[in-house]
Amino acid sequence: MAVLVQIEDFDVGFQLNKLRLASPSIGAVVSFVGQVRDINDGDSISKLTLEHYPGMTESALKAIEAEAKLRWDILDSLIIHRLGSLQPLDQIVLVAVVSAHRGEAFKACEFIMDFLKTQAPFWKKETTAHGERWVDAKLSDDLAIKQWQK
Amino acid sequence: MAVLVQIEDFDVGFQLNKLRLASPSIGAVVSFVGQVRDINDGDSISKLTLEHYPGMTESALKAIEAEAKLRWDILDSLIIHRLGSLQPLDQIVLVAVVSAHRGEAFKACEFIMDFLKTQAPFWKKETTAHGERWVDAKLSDDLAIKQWQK
Amino acid sequence: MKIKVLYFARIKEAVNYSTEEVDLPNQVTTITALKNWLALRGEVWANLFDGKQLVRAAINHTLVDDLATIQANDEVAFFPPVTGG
Amino acid sequence: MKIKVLYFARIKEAVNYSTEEVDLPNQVTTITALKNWLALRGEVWANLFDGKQLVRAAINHTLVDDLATIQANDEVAFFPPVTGG
Repeated sequence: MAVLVQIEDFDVGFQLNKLRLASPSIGAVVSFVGQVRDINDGDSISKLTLEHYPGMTESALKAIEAEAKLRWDILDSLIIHRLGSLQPLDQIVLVAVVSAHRGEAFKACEFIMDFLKTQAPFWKKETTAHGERWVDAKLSDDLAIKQWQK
Repeated sequence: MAVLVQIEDFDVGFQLNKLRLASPSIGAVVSFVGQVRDINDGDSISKLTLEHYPGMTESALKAIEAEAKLRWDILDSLIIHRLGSLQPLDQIVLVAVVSAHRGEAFKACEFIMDFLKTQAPFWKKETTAHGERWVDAKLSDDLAIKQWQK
Repeated sequence: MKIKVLYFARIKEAVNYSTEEVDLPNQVTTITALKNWLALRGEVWANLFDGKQLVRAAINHTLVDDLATIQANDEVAFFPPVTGG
Repeated sequence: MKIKVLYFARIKEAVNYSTEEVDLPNQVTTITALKNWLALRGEVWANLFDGKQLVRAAINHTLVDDLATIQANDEVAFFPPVTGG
């Protein structure tokens, strides 16, 4: 269970290998990588700037990981989220979960991403040909949360 | 949409980067890595040997990928499955799916794994302290398929 | 009582503050009361808290709803719905 | 008609064949009929196809059920439930 919030890029292969090689009781590694897309709402994006709430970000992400571990039989998890200035094709976020069997890791990884999207205090500002604009929250992200209600 | 059935190990980081960097319209990369566990059914496993049905394996995996692409709005997918002699902590399988948005990639990746487990002609033989034994199919894998019935 | 108030993203840009220390009157003890009190500062502040846009609040790094109680030395934050990931 | 029959995993070990060419009598045109015909070969074969263990079948690389029809030159395979991944 680890959380990293950083400006630097991350090496997905290295991180996934480190997680899975930690124990031979791990049978499943499920991961999500988010990438900056070149078009949003019909406009070309030249830059994406990520702001966050230092302190709250880390505690929100740790709380999401802890909730995932309560709900599913997972062995470890990792969240890396980047800050600052990014471009299309840059990696934004990695969520990885390891477990004995695949079903638990799939659910926990998607759960963490869905909650990260709606609970972790990050905000994106896009630079387009028309200038800068803050990205609006998506209704689809609020709806994604509903599938996890107990 | 690619399928590789091979004895050699694979580099997850390289494969995931290749998939996501192919297009800036990709926003989500979901992957599953299966690892050989050290214990199965209460016995220590020293070796796992994978047999398959050449020809049918490839066509079964391609059919599963094609079905995933019909059902969800995904941009590409990759399946790598190893053959031959493996040990605990070795990678067995990689399934990776890329899409614009995360929900589609999560579903398609889990779908591909669930169908691979029940449809692709691979068989595992374990070596334990008591000798060799074929691994039995799991009821839980048959049940996992049911969630995808239309 | 004294508290710290933080603003983020488009709200930070609207009010042109990122952090401030404020000394609240006695009757301001909830997020709703704090919003109403800040709205008295002028048009920008009144528009921000008029209910037409979603303004999320956190107390001491925890998301809260408008009825949450504020205590002395709390760190209160206002921000738009989050858009990470 | 002539067909090719393949065996895999524990079934291959049980019958001690991996591949064979067989010439089927006229009435053997389905997977069920083929199983019954092969079962006449002796105890090992009879036990394999007595219905107490799951034996999957494929024709030309496609999983089929026992009612599937076999045609000349088909590649038929028998194997236990799969355990990859």
